[in-house]
Amino acid sequence: MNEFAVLAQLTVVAMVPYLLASLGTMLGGLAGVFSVSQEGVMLLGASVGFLVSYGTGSSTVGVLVAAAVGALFGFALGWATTVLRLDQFVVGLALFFAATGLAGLLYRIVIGQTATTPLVDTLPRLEIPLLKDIPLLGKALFSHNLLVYLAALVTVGLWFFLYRTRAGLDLRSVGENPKAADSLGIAVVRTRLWTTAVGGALMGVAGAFLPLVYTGTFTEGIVGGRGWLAIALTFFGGWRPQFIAAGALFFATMDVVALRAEVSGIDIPSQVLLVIPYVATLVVMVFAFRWARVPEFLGRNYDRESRTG
Amino acid sequence: GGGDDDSGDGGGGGGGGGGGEGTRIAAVFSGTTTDADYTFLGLEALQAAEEDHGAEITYSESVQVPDAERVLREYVADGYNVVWTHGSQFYDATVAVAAEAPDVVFIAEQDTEPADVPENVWVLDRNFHLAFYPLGVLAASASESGKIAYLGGVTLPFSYSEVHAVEQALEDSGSDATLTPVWTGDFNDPTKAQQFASQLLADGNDVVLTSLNLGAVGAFEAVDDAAPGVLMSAKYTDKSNLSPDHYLTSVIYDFSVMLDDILSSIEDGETGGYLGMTYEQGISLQTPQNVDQAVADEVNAIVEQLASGEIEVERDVTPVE
Amino acid sequence: MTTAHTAGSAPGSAPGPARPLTMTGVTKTFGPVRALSDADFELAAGEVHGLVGGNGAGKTTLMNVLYGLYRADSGDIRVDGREAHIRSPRDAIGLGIGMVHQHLLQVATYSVVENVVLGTTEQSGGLRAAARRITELSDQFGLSVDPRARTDRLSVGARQRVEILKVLYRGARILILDEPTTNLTPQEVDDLFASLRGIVAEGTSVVFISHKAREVLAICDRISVMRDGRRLTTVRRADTDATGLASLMVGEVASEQSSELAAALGLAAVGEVTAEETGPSAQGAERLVVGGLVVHNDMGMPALRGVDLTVRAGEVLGVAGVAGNGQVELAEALTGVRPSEVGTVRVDGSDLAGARTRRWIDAGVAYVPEDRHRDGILGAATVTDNLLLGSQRSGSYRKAGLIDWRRVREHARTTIDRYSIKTPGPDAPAANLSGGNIQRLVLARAFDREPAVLVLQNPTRGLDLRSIKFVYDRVHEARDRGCAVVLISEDLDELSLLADRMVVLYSGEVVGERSRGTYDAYELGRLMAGVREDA
Amino acid sequence: MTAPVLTEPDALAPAPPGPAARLLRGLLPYVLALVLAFVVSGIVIAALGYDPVEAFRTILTTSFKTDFGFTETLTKWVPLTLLALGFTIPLAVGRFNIGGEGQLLVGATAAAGVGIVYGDLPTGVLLPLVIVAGVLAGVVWAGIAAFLMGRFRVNEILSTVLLNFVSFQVLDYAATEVWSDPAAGVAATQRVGANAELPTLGGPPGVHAGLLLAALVALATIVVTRRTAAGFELRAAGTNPRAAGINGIRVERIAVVALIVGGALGGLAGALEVSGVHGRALEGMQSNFLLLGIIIGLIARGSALWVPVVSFGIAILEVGASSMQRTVGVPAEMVLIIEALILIFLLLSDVIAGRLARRAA
Ligand SMILES: Nc1ncnc2c1ncn2[C@@H]1O[C@H](COP(=O)(O)OP(=O)(O)OP(=O)(O)O)[C@@H](O)[C@H]1O
Ligand SMILES: Nc1ncnc2c1ncn2[C@@H]1O[C@H](COP(=O)(O)OP(=O)(O)OP(=O)(O)O)[C@@H](O)[C@H]1O
Ligand SMILES: [Mg+2]
Ligand SMILES: [Mg+2]
Repeated sequence: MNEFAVLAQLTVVAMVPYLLASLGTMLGGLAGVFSVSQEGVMLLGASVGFLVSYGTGSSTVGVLVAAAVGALFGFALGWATTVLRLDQFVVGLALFFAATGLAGLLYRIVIGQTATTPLVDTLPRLEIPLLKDIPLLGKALFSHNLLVYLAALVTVGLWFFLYRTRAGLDLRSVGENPKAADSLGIAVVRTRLWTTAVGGALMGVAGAFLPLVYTGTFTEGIVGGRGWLAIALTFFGGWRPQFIAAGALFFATMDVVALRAEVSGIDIPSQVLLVIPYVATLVVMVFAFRWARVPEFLGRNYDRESRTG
Repeated sequence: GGGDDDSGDGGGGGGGGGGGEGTRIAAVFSGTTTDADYTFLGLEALQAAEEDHGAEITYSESVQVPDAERVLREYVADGYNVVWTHGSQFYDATVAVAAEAPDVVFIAEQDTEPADVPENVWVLDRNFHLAFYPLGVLAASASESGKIAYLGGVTLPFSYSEVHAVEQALEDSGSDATLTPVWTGDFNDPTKAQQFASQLLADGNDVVLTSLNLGAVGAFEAVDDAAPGVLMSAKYTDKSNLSPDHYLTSVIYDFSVMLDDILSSIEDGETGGYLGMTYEQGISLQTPQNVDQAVADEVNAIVEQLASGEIEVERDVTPVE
Repeated sequence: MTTAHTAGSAPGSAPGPARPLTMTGVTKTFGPVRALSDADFELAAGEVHGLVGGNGAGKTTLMNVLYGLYRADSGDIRVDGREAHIRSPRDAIGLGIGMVHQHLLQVATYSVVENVVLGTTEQSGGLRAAARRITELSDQFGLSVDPRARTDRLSVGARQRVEILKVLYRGARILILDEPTTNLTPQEVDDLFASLRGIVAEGTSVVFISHKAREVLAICDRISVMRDGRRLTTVRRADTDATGLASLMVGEVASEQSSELAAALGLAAVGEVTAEETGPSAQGAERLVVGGLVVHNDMGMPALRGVDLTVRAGEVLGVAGVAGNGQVELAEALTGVRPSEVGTVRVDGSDLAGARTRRWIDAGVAYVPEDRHRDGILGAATVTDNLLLGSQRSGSYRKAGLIDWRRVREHARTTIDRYSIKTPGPDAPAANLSGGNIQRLVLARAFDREPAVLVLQNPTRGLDLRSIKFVYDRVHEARDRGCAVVLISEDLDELSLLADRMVVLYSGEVVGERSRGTYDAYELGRLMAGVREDA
Repeated sequence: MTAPVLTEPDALAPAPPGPAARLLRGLLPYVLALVLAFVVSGIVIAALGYDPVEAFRTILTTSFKTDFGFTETLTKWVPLTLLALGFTIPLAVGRFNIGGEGQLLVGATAAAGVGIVYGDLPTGVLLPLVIVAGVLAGVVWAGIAAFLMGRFRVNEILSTVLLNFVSFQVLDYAATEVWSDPAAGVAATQRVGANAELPTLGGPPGVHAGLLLAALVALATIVVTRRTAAGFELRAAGTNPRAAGINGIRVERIAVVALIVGGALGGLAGALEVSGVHGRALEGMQSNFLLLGIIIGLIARGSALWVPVVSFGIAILEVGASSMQRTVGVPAEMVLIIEALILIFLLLSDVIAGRLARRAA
């Protein structure tokens, strides 16, 4: 494999957790619920994904359970902010704390103190015949584990659903003007509940991706701020799947390129190289007025009878 | 106190400082005891002390540096007479609290021989530069491409000393291999470590010496599907299970012998001092794997020379590049 | 003469099949406010039922309860004689109820079609087919609108038409129209009424809420009057006339048949007002002089293309025109809210163009914006806060450099009294007030500054008769004090009544000017439609 | 996204009933919520096999029965309050400053830099210099986000989050390359000159004098937000930017200034941590102050008056909860879960308060 193909392949893998978590954030956000528990839910997804894979020997089951747990947390956010109308930010942070605590606690209960790190097999690569032989990009794009393809599928699927179907049109109206949506019989609460749940599931899978692809095991710091970055990338992508994907790709590329520069022994302090992805993203945002917008009602709870909402 | 049954339960403590005769040890850890790494080593040492010295033990996990002083004071107030901070990041806090509590013996870790140590503080020097010297020798003989990488976390002085020690080893063994030191910015981010390691391997490095905590698992995952002959080393604990086919070795740290030594000294009335970890005491090199026996033997000889003081490794903390 | 019937024995209740709708004993409170107390309402098959009453009488609340937007504290709703449990608009829609809401409820970033199809399920043909259907409906009901246009780029009038189209698209057996005509032109109102008759003929029953007696009399078969959260009475159209209805709506016999009230009722035809009724002759100094004003709209397109105006002290200048011809931009440019590209705006001699809004306010420019909810008030803030807004740096509310809240509160109390603002208290959130009271609040704030120049846009939209009279009185007061008043309105009756002089705005230009006594509805209408005088 | 509604009804126009009675009525639901939170987390703790009574005794006594606990609580109160205010001030105009962490870190780095480089200056000069350096660094850091927001409409959540990540490297660079302390064992700068350190109040162990400065800042914020025209404009701009603009308030400028003020407070927190607590800038010194600060700001519903109070409560909780580990052996992760529970129940108090109000009406 030539160097470009290697870097491209690393980039594709690197963008997946950001992409999934950002899409999850976006989905709830398009219905108006702004989650800030990504970092915790991802950690919990990583913990559960690893533990279940470890226990059952099946990474598929691990991913599914991680998705389910993520969905549960997403649903909790949706429920607390719609039915009880608690502040989205605080509930999100509380869930972040709870998920973070639970992630470590579950690992402690199941694995406990060990001298050697327990491991699972990381997800195998599935090469797509023919496509993988395309020159230059074939290996980079079509030699990946199932979750990478799944992420691509989710991106396209969400785009189609949100912008090409009636249900998607209805969904987005909930985050733009819930009162208008409500007055037309669109179930605001139900929409928010399922979008936050599915969004949480995506975050859970994004978390499970880390142990199942990168490390084969769970560690406390495995998410390392990627959840918070997912929030930034969702804004970067203007809460639309295609731009979020582009943003995740951009960020991952910068990340990989910066690592590449450091690895090549370039004479620049590592700290300078490590900030490249963040600074580059900020710089690009200067041009983002072209695409970035935020759902009108993002972060606000809807109270049908309130005029001050 | 720990969540497990073995460890003494700190609850209900609070007896006066000089009350009981028995040793009551409290440890402060920066990570969780489930890390199979540095914190776990601390727990092992603690449990050994319980076993061998009949000490009552307790510990706090995931203590952040800014919280350390308070946690230490709490242990002092609860009447613990030996307080151990496991990790050099707690050194300052330990010295500060030690000055307030002259009756309590503190054990702090460091990577130098510090000055102005209070009477009641034991300093444990981890001597990472000593530990890494044989890795350099090993890398020199194991590398076929002549490209060796060092994968660290944060650019701390001890990390620089490790790099310089490896450089010295390369020089001493007449190797002309190049050493590429790289830092991920975090000892505990395995994902970053995986990405760095992948790139290091893609760049043609065939021996990677890691100096990470939890990040190491990511680095080993990256090497797992590398070509045969590509090797990676670890630190602190045996990590051969992470990637048996590409595992080189690990510099094993054993804190129980150190703690045992210090506790014995304390029982003898020595409340403070300096104790450096060496290949004689506390550090050992795991038998190298995936290399020829000749190479392994050569390195063992080096280790013996280190232990006997025949080879001196300079502690050079000047920044790399 | 009006024959009023008390509740329960509504006239014209035909025996036979169950009523499409009966509501009884409906009570609804919002915190301290009792919006409905034991209200009832009954709708006969195939009728247009007018629902009138002052601002805050509970009309909207009652209909929102029916539509499932508000949950009543108690009460009983029967549709076709069967008890209906309406917990959400979805339930209401399921029962064949449709509602045009008093305030625009649209997704601003969606196109017209997208807004219309929201929440409907049928898929065949997708948006293309829906757009065709909308075009058909537009033609049929005289509600012209481009189905592809983005909603937030439309004029208020067009958006109002979209609201009606939304309901027509779905079809309904019970159709609630909550002040649907506020933003429509007279021609559009006529078209709508013609179509409503068609709908009714097909078996739909309609509830029609309006403050305009003329409209109510024109379309309704029966009229219910609400006051203080209950239905006061119901009358048959045949049994009442304008005066009778007005007195019921206002709540007292309209003894003084002042021209204001007549205009308020929408009865005074343009031109009927004679020159004698002018206020003090407009010969004061030039207070507001606008020269060559060019202003862009939100999309950066020119909305005013070189406007010249002069308003003297003690003069009311009316600006007529169909919505969307640059009125909003004019109002905002005259008040320093929107920057002008070219041109001067002199207030008492000094050119303010380009200056910050703050300086305009300090120069004595006051603004009563058209959209009072969006632009007029801090909805979630208290009435007191809202009365202070804009004067927070004024010396009269300061003590030792800090805001003297005691003084502010005192002032708020007196203002609430003086302007008869109906509020649970000075600490109530402003958004909870009824439309008329919000307008009083906005006016109170504007007049408090004793303005040199007063710019009002559609100041009586959605207001009840009392409130309209109140607004007119305040405008007269300002004029008498020597203020230069610019009244931008789409209501020709209102303009004829108040304006000393009238200009017509078309496509960002002044296309004609008339002075009092020479107003001619037909001619003005032609100007407003863009037929040039020289053409 | 717009800010939560941030009215301060009592600040503007107190209703007739006595202030004490209203305070009591206002506090009741919160007290109820706390009790409920303790009951539920007690059940969880017991279910995991630990002693809940002892656990709660720890939380309640650590801060009040022990000197170091009380000291630690006050010490934590300083950055928590400053970061909470740094969050709520921009929040009043509907802007979310998620960058407190970065502002604190660059503030600390700058303060430490000055304290090291000019370590020999006399206290009277050096100390103010150190604090001003921290504040200025915070201003610059938030200023980047504010500039991008004001000039290019870059969402401030995005920019402040990204800048946090950059700040880690800024500190790391200063602590490992510029003023590195080889003996620290973490990425940490050398110690600042003794003259750059704040005097200690009371003790030992005592609290650094930055406490007074923070209290002063909190007081000033209360006065400014509640009693001045600028504060009124801040809230007006947040409640309805359009109406505020029409009434002469320069909303964009206020938003930019508010974000910068938020940054200044973050920077100040960093400087105080350096010259009052650590005597240096070091990795991890930001602790979880940012998240807790946000939580404090939101629980206090943006009210500058309540921030210091809530902040004190959270400081007690933080100090006490981590001591539970020591006294009853509750694992570290459990502490997070208990905090989450307490948060949720505090929020629920709003619901309870609403119910009570409705019943009263
Ligand atoms: N079936 C559908 N249901 C709901 N919304 C749809 C549907 N189809 C399209 N849309 C929405 O309408 C917008 C335009 O739709 P569409 O592409 O169908 O228009 P069009 O009439 O085909 O115009 P053009 O051919 O110019 O693209 C899309 O962005 C999408 O949001
Ligand atoms: N969501 C709400 N929250 C609080 N108060 C409300 C709410 N809706 C209505 N009210 C109050 O209830 C009363 C009735 O209001 P409603 O809107 O039904 O009046 P209306 O008859 O429709 O008036 P208008 O002619 O101004 O539209 C008013 O005092 C109003 O302030
Ligand atoms: Mg109404
Ligand atoms: Mg098309």
